[in-house]
Amino acid sequence: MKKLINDPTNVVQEMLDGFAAAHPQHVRLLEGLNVVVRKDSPVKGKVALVSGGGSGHEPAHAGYVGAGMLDAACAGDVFTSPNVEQILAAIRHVSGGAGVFLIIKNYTGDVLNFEMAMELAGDEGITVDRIIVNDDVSVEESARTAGRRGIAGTVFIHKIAGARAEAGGSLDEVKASAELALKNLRSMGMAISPCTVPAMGKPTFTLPDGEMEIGMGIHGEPGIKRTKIMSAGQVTEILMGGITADLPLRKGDEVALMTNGLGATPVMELYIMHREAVSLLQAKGVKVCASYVGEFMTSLEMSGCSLTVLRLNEELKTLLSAPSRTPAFVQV
Amino acid sequence: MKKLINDPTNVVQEMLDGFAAAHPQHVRLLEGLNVVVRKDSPVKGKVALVSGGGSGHEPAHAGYVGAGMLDAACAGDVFTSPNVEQILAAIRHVSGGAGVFLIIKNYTGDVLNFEMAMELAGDEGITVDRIIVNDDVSVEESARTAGRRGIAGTVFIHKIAGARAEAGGSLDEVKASAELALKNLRSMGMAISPCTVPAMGKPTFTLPDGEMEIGMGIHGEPGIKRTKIMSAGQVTEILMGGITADLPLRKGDEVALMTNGLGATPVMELYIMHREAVSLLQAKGVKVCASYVGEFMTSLEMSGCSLTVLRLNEELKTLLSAPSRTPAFVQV
Amino acid sequence: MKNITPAELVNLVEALARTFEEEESSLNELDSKVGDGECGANLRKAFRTASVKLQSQLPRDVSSVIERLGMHFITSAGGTIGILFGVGIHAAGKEAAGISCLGATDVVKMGNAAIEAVKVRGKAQTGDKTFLDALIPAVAAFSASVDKGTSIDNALNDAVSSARKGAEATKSMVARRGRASYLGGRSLGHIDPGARAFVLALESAQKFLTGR
Amino acid sequence: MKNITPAELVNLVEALARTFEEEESSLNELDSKVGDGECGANLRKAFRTASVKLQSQLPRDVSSVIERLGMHFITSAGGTIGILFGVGIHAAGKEAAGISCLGATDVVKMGNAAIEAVKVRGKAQTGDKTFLDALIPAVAAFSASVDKGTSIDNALNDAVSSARKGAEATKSMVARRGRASYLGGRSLGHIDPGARAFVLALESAQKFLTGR
Ligand SMILES: Nc1ncnc2c1ncn2[C@@H]1O[C@H](COP(=O)(O)OP(=O)(O)O)[C@@H](O)[C@H]1O
Ligand SMILES: Nc1ncnc2c1ncn2[C@@H]1O[C@H](COP(=O)(O)OP(=O)(O)O)[C@@H](O)[C@H]1O
Ligand SMILES: [Mg+2]
Ligand SMILES: [Mg+2]
Ligand SMILES: [Mg+2]
Ligand SMILES: [Mg+2]
Repeated sequence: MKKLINDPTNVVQEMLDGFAAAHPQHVRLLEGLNVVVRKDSPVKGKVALVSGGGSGHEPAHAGYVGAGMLDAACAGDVFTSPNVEQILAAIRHVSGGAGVFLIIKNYTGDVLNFEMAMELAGDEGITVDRIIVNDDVSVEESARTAGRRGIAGTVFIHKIAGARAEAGGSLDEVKASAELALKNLRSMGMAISPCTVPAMGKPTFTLPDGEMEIGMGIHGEPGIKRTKIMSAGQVTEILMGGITADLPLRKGDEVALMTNGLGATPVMELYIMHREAVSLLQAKGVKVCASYVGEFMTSLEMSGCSLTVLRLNEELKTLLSAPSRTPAFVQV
Repeated sequence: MKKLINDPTNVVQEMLDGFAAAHPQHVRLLEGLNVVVRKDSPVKGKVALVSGGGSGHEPAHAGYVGAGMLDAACAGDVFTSPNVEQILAAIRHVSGGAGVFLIIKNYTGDVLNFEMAMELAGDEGITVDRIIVNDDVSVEESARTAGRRGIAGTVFIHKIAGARAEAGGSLDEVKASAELALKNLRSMGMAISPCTVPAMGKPTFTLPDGEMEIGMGIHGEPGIKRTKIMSAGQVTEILMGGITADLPLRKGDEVALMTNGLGATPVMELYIMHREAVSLLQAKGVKVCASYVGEFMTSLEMSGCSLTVLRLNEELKTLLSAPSRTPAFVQV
Repeated sequence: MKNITPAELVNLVEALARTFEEEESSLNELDSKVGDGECGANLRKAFRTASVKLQSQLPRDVSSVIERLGMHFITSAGGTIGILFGVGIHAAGKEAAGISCLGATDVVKMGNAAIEAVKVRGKAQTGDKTFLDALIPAVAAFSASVDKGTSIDNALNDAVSSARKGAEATKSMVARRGRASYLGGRSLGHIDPGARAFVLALESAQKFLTGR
Repeated sequence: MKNITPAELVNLVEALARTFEEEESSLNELDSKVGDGECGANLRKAFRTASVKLQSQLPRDVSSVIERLGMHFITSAGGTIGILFGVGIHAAGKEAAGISCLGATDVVKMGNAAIEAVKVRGKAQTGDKTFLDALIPAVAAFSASVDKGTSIDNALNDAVSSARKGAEATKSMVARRGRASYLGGRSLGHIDPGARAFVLALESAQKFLTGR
């Protein structure tokens, strides 16, 4: 294992220390809890947004804490859901009296821990609601699985819900906007090389030269199938094919498009993928109104990328383009 | 070679297409030239800033084209300086009557091509001046080398010179601010894994398990020495040691600190490195006024990072914190 | 088998903590085949911190040791296996409330309470390739042994061997819950890490209890 | 050796373009040892585009073919080797201006003009481990042969073998210019890719010229 770290069991804490040291204008840490909160939290009268998940997805979620997006991000161990204590502490801390909204990626561990914290917070008299994000089309939607995963599209939920909350929306309104976005949100990813959980010390799987995985999650887990490596154009067709099979797009539709790197993919390649994705959409007569290219939701040093499409209406367009000032998402 | 690309000989063109498609609010392309210019260029009466270099360093330099930074970026082939035609076309296009300022990284090829274009533009009556950025302390400063390389610190020069130009500074003033910044700028990098030039198809060097290179450039070239892999803390000591040996910092000094990923380093590791760097500086009584953590000047999918220190005075602080709106550097 | 005291139970947790320290990487390895490679790390940390916490303040009775252990897992383990083990342990502890001397039938009740609680929270069933596929047969075997009137030692033996068989059987199951379910048919051929973890815990407990 | 026509010169450039297509990866490989692995790619592209450009509009005389070739390299090759080859070729072309039939002494003058121009632009000297270390001995050997009164074919032969020796000798040089200079002593033991490229160009030219 080759990593720029110190002690493998201490990576999350040290990363958050570095994060807090880098972005004091946006965030601070809740001591000893691996919870990052907005510097000016609690924001009185605003619905507070709490998200989080296992670590290893940086800049998610701490990078989205700040004005216009999240009020708190709970960082679990690498690929391990944060625990109930952390989430409950975050809820208590950021609650500004207008309710707390949880943005949960749909993984068993995250759902169990966040919902348990939600119940306990409710017992304490804090009004809490939540959305469970499941944008990954590569997983079959069926009773035979834990359901679709939440991946990079989650960042759009942070943005949309965050903008609505910042604009003074009520808890119900924030939830409604988040759900509207989720209904119009699809993602799919692939990888050409795996990642290594620091505590484990070796890759979760191996990919022979010349092969790639389609339908990867963001936890180093194997994908849904393995194929020969393909060109950027072919890969984009597969990912965009999966997305549009589930979210039929029509001529004249407007979308936001995110091309997300999983951690080790060069920026150059992300833009090449983005070019392919834009031209596929344009060929359908779909207008790409906003592009996001970069690392938004990673999987340690996995090499690969995901595409996310958010179909827009006027409400979503306004919320998406609203300003935000967070360490990893600055919009004017 | 595992890459998300189509034709290896076409990566730069396709990347720029994707880039232009993603950021129409900031930039456009000069047709057929692989030159990215500010959307509203030429900006009348403003000193125009032109930079560029070989491709493979994304988001450099196109990502810094926009309000408050560059007016144009010329993209050469991967790791190959842009040619004179491109640079001359960029100069002609962005020239707004107040002179053009070239920001050149100190590589033989870049210097030769940019200076040749500068001479030709001068012949055409355009006033052009330039700075040659050489922030990399890992290369010995001596007559026995081509001199120090320009690496990630170049982004600070874009920012400082860009802010001065945006504020209405004359060509001489822009140059003076850039030179002031350069005098206070030092960087040093290291790598734990190499990169592969697409046209070449295999890594420029190999690093056995458990070894790392110190004093890497950003072109996949070997570094100045190879050592056993070390902890983030030890690596930071080496890099920061090289920097401060050349730029002595005193108690009370204020600096900006950039922890730059070379392409495949997880965001998590960058923040761990950043934590180490901040605490080394704090231990010296140096105040870190501004932090930049992420990918600013990469080397394809090289894994590793560089640290850059910019010592600040009031002028540099003001210019660094001025707003900028470019695809890869948004500051409010 | 003699009755267990609260102090012994705390020592048992320490024994479990050691077991999961030794087995961390084998469980991570299993988890990497069908999941994300940190199931062992999760359990190691949860048992270690639990042991430290329990040792710092000894509860009065056995049921509150168990309840507190469960609560610790629920609130501070994070991940999936941590909170679900916690849910099960906590329910078992509640079932034991007020009983000063746990008998074999109490243990059966506790096991069934654990199963129920885990099913409610996690929505998994027998055959979904989770630790329930080791826990359910273990409790059933223990119960059947007790019904036949064998000693608690024998019943525990039966429970362990049924748990082992149950875990082994997850190899031929397609996962329907948790992260492994994303793999569909590709989850076949691998033992469920959670089921294996339950076996390890039970074996460790048996060794501790019979070795007293 | 018979006199060369503008059309033949254009064909020579096409021959060179093919040579660098064949040798691209060997040059990239050499460049990866001491540089950034794209010296071959740079030259392949520069010669290919030059050949296309020259074929599209045949200049009147030999010197303007050479000058235009140099200008093409200067303005459109990019990189280091491209522009510096261009500077040399362009200077050689200027030296040949007005001469309708190039003699051996003209070629010597052209070679020296190229050396001078490259030195001025690139600030490199003999022994700095650049293509000058193949170019300078080649011109010197050619010149010496011509002075001795041998045929142009023989002089060319001498030039090629001196260029080869010069390139080989770069192996034991520590680079002082260009990207390889960053390596310090680690540049030892590798042939300079630019020097090797010059040898390939010269060999290809010889083959073309004698094969007419
Ligand atoms: N819904 C569920 N009900 C019961 N057990 C489950 C469920 N989902 C997962 N598990 C168990 O959890 C184990 C994985 O634990 P862990 O590694 O913590 O999960 P993850 O990393 O996916 O969050 C599985 O091997 C399985 O035994
Ligand atoms: N200052 C110089 N003068 C003459 N030749 C040089 C100089 N610097 C580099 N070269 C030549 O250029 C070659 C490398 O060319 P190229 O790969 O294009 O350079 P880079 O990739 O470093 O820009 C070297 O092998 C050397 O022969
Ligand atoms: Mg996990
Ligand atoms: Mg180069
Ligand atoms: Mg797991
Ligand atoms: Mg080179």
